[in-house]
Amino acid sequence: MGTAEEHPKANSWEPRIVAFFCNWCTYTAADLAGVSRLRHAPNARIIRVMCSGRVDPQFILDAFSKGADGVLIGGCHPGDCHYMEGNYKALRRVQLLKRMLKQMNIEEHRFRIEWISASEGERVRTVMNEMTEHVRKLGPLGLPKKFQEWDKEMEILERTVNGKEESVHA
Amino acid sequence: MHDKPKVAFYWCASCGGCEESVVDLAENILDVLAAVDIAMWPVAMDFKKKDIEAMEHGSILVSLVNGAIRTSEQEEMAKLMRKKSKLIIAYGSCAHTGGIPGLANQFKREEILQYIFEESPSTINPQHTRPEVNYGTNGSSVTLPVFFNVVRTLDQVVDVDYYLPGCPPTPKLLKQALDVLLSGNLPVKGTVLAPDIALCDECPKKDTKPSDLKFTEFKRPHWTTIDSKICLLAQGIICMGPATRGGCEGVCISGNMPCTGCFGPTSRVKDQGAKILSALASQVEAKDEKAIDETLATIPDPVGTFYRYGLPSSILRRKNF
Amino acid sequence: MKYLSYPGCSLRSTGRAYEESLVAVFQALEIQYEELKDWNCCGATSYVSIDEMDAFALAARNLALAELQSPESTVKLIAPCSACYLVLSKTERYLEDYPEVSTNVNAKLDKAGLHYNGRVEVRHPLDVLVNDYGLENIVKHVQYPLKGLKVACYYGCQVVRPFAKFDHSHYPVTMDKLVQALGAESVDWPLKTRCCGGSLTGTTQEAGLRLNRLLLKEAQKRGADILLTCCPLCQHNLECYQERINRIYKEEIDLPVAYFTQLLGVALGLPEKELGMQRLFKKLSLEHITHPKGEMANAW
Amino acid sequence: MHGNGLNGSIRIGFYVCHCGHNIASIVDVKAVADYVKTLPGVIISCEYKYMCSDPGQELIQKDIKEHSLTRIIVASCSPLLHEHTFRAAVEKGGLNPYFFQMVNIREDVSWVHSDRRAATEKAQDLARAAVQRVFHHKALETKHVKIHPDVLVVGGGIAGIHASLTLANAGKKVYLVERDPTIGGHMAMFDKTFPTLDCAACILTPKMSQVKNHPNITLWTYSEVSKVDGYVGNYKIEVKRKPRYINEELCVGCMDCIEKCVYKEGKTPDEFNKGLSKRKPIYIPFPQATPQIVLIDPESCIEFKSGRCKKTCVEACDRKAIDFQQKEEMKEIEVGTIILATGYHTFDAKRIPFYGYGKYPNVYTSLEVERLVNASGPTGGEMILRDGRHPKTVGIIHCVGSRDKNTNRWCSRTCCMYSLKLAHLLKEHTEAEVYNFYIDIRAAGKAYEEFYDKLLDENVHFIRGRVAEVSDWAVRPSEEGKLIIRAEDTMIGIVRRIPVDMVVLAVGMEPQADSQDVRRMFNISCSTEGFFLERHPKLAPVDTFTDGIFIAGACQGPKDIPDSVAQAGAAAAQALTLIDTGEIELEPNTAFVVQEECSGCRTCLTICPYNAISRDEVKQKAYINEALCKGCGTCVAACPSGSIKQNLFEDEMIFSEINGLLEHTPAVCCE
Repeated sequence: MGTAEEHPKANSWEPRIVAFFCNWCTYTAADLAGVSRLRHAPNARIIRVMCSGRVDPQFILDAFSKGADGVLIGGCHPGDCHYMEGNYKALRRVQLLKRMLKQMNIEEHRFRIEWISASEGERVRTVMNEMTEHVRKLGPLGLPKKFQEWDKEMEILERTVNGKEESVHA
Repeated sequence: MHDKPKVAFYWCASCGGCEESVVDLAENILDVLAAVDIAMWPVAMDFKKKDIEAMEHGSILVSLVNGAIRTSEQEEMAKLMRKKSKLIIAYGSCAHTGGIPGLANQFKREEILQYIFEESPSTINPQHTRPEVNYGTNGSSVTLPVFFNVVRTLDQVVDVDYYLPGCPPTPKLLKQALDVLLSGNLPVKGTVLAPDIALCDECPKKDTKPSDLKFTEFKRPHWTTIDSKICLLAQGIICMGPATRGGCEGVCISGNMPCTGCFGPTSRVKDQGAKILSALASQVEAKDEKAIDETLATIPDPVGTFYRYGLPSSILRRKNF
Repeated sequence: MKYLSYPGCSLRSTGRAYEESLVAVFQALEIQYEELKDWNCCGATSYVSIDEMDAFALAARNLALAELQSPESTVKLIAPCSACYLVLSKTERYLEDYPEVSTNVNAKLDKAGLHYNGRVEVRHPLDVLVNDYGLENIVKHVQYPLKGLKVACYYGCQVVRPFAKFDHSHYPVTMDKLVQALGAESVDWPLKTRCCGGSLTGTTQEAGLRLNRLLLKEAQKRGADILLTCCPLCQHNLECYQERINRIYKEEIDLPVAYFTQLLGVALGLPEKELGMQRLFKKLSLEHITHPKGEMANAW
Repeated sequence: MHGNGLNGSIRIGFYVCHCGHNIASIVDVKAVADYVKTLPGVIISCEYKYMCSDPGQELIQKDIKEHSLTRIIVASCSPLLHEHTFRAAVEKGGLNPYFFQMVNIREDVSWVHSDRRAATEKAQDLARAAVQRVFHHKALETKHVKIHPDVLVVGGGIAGIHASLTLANAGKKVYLVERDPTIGGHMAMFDKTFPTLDCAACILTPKMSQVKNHPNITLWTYSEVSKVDGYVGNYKIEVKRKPRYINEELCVGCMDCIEKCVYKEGKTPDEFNKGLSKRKPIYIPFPQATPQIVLIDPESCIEFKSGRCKKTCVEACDRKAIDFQQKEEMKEIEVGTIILATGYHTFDAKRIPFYGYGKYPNVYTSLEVERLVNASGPTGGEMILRDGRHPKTVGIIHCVGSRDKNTNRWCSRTCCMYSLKLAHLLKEHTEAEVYNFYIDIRAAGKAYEEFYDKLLDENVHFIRGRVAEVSDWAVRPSEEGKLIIRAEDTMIGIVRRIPVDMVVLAVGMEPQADSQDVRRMFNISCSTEGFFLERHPKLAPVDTFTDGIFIAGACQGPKDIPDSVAQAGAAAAQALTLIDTGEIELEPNTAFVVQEECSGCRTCLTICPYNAISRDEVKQKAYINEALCKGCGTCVAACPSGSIKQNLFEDEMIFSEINGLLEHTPAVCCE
């Protein structure tokens, strides 16, 4: 159905997405997507947590820093949280984190929170596909590589010994 | 008579306050000086790089290096100190977590140079003169250090044994650290030489924090009349205390200003800013997106607020370009 | 709030009475509006089946112009003709729902230095009067309550289908509520959205008239004094072929057919000329419609 | 990298399951096993056809012993399905069950992807994450909670009645709470039941009185559950008992008061008869109502409206049961398990205006017709239409509010059969011509198809086509005064106009209007259309995602009486299983505060939804009450100094999962 189903191009860059799904709604919905054989983009890797409220903003930053190109949080709809209000806490953290990520120039579409109830298998597919496409359009975030470059600034400098400073920073 | 153990200080990207803080030891400094020989102390004594280079590897017992790493000279010196010292202590916030100079990681190198050398209100530079690494005239040449793209913490450049946090570290912590190091009873490598518990534990206003705090807005200290008896968070002022390692004994809070986080996170936390962000956001009262955003909009500069001393050591380290 | 209006070609030809009465009513009710400057054909009729993207672009030009002309965050564009209303609504919807349409159309608009940002909401005047202005406010302005008048409200096919933006797609009631508020009785009949014959009256007339006849006959049978429409083509079809239908089918149809804005104007006490009454072929006797003070209504 | 000082003792066994072809056809299981073998800490890595089978589980147990494994990972289906199975197997093998980790490569991989290379790569990433995660796993103790033996049943329709009786007969104490003044639900309104045509009342009323008289059942009608607290085994329930203005202990149901009411005739539409008759302000819903206790409707009672009634009812009551001062009463009970049997709502036919319900008097809903044909109904079983006529032709329109994307997409499952039944009854009562307009006849059920055959023999007409409109638009003299049904007869491909005297709308079944509020109160989920969501559509059809709460009857989805009864029995059996086991294992995923690390900042106190965190005022530290903690982990994420940990979901575990997922992209060795 969707155009974003599978992208089996060998050796080409593929978006890597880390998804934190709450046990009761979104993880169950992902299971339902499976049972219903709703094929979707294979780019996300799910980490199951009991509640979207368990998702520590550190996890999101850590995922980016380890090479994720996008991070997705899935929780129960507002008012439907299995733990009453965990999803509201997730929402508030996400909104503040989004402000911070904006300052840090990490594109908005790389980080998304979605409410997906246990019965919305179809929605899992849609969100996975959409997210993959959004991130694909943005291209790789590539933080690990950037960290390496920063740490090697001196080395590169030493290699270009004396006098060609501008080329280093070009 | 044995040689006294050698201690060195060095000064990278920092304000100089750390170096001066050594003097805050007051009369205790005499005990220290009696126990050690100073091998280097740029703010106070006239030693040169060549003096250090001449020393044998590992001949300095401990070097207290303050400041972040911003230039090639700082990296070179840090590496030199590392070679010559048995122990390296990252001294103060800048060396430990990046400090105030680390906030420059929100800008490109070119943006910074442009501002400093051309745009700042106090600059007149019609020729657009910029520092150059090599400058030769009349047969002689001058070399300036290279200004890096990124500000790094000391441990992102050289292996660090211990950390003394703070902007600057308090004399009490410095004294304790020196005593421990000189005693030879070394703690586990990588230890931050301050209590591993958040500041609230020793906060003088601890008892006035309510257990049902909900935020509807965040206030900025300079726009608010602060009640000196009550927890600052309870007054809607962002205090980093809950996410910041204790050990300073609440000096800012006693001065009626909120903690801004200079001691860095506890050992369990990877990213101090993310943690305080999580804690504060969790306690926002609003439930719908728009109302939440209205509350959060009262924090105009999240990075500057939550990562004031820790941007280079945070998970993201630097603004993404 | 200020509306923009998009008259379209019909209101400048066969449907002049519609525009005249609409303008008069809006003025009387002090509804602020201005005409969309430099508007062009909505692209109704057959354009869509020849080149869909060009057709969307043609319609979208009007939407883009509307955005330029109005500072409102949501630009409310009134399209009185049902065909214009449908085509513009459809364009608005497609541009919002299908990014590929929006990209394509904007590329075309770009050549004319235009861009559509999705700020326009296409509205039908019936919707604006009843739902924005409100029946309770209209009632305050009624001078001549239409007591004793039986009205068959006819919506036609396009205002509620396929986009039921302000009423039920099979059984709309907005116009009925309006005429009831004016004091008239609305005839309950199940043919409110049945085909009026559309353009068949001009092509395969026999088929067109057959459909046309069913509507007129049923409305008359149910005692309607007048049939009201909100579409220039419906009005034309239903009013102009009555003689021919009577001749061919041996019927005795004699039913005035007017725009809902005209009857509203009568109730508001507006002059006949301003409401374009002289343009109607079938006159309605309004002798019994009187002002509370006893004056007769001055229209018709 | 995995330096937690435990490296020496981490010996991982990794097992990847083929699940027949379910996984192996998309994921290169051998490549996964081979890859995992290269990871640090992994001692055994192998593939097997069905890991959940006995030999699969035994394989794990054998390897634990032979290779001194200390961590087990199985890559197979969803943990929601088999985590329990494998934890038990691991425990049987002599290892703490929480040293186990499951990797979902079926629901999350093979079933949702079709590219073998990408699927295999994803499975390897997920496996690597699990390998890194188990380094941080800790031995935990399973928590057990006692199950209170009493049961709450919500809803007194046939499903609630059957569940209550089953439990009560097994010796359990049951609280049955019903919102209406009587139990019986929709079934009590029906005339006959399909396909056997036995009288609904005859089979239902004996069960209703059994409920009333059962020593183990506390029946609270005209009552609603207002608050639910606690967790499996230990629910605290608050029930609101609305005032009937009658002392239930004293009323014997003689109904003298009703007769003596100052109203000689009823003035209020009778709810039970769907408004086809009128009742008085003091009334009983129907003669066999259970409990047999009258009630007063304050909306229509003169005494309540003006305070100036002669109160002839009070005079008439020998037992002085009438109490105008009665107030709402709150009851608090403790139960261990809950069965929700809150039933359904019929589709509001007015939502389809072109079928004319509410406009043409002779258009009826099926439920109204049930009352009309019923001997104790408003007309005594005589088919008299609203306009006084007897119908000579009747049209029954199927799928009103079902199988229609404009209203409800689902099939209501019962309408075909009850329409056939009504066709039979209408023919029997009136000898009218009966037309059924249907999309498909769905007669799946024991003796259902045979019943359809029988109707065909009874000369009932069947027209296959969805009705476009019901109107009074007569175009020929024979149609005058009739209702005209227009529909395409798809069998012959023409549009037909059929004039009838009476139209019956076979309205579909919908979730109760307040189903969302109810499920929030009980903390369960709804499927998209609003029916309560079962834990598994095949294997756990009466369980919910909340332990100890079961669902039965049409609140879970449209169903007929036999299915509702069967489900009610199943729900009762599930509750009994829990009660008789006496206790239930709980996930030990609770959070705890590391005391020496806590600064006492109180952040966690403000955000715990269960008030499980309190502050030790002496030590000035936070403390989590394990019994109250439900394990969401919100406080862990919020703790600004990282001093709260959640069992099974510690920060290190999740960080290592993130690291494992992203560490590197393995070289895929797909064929």
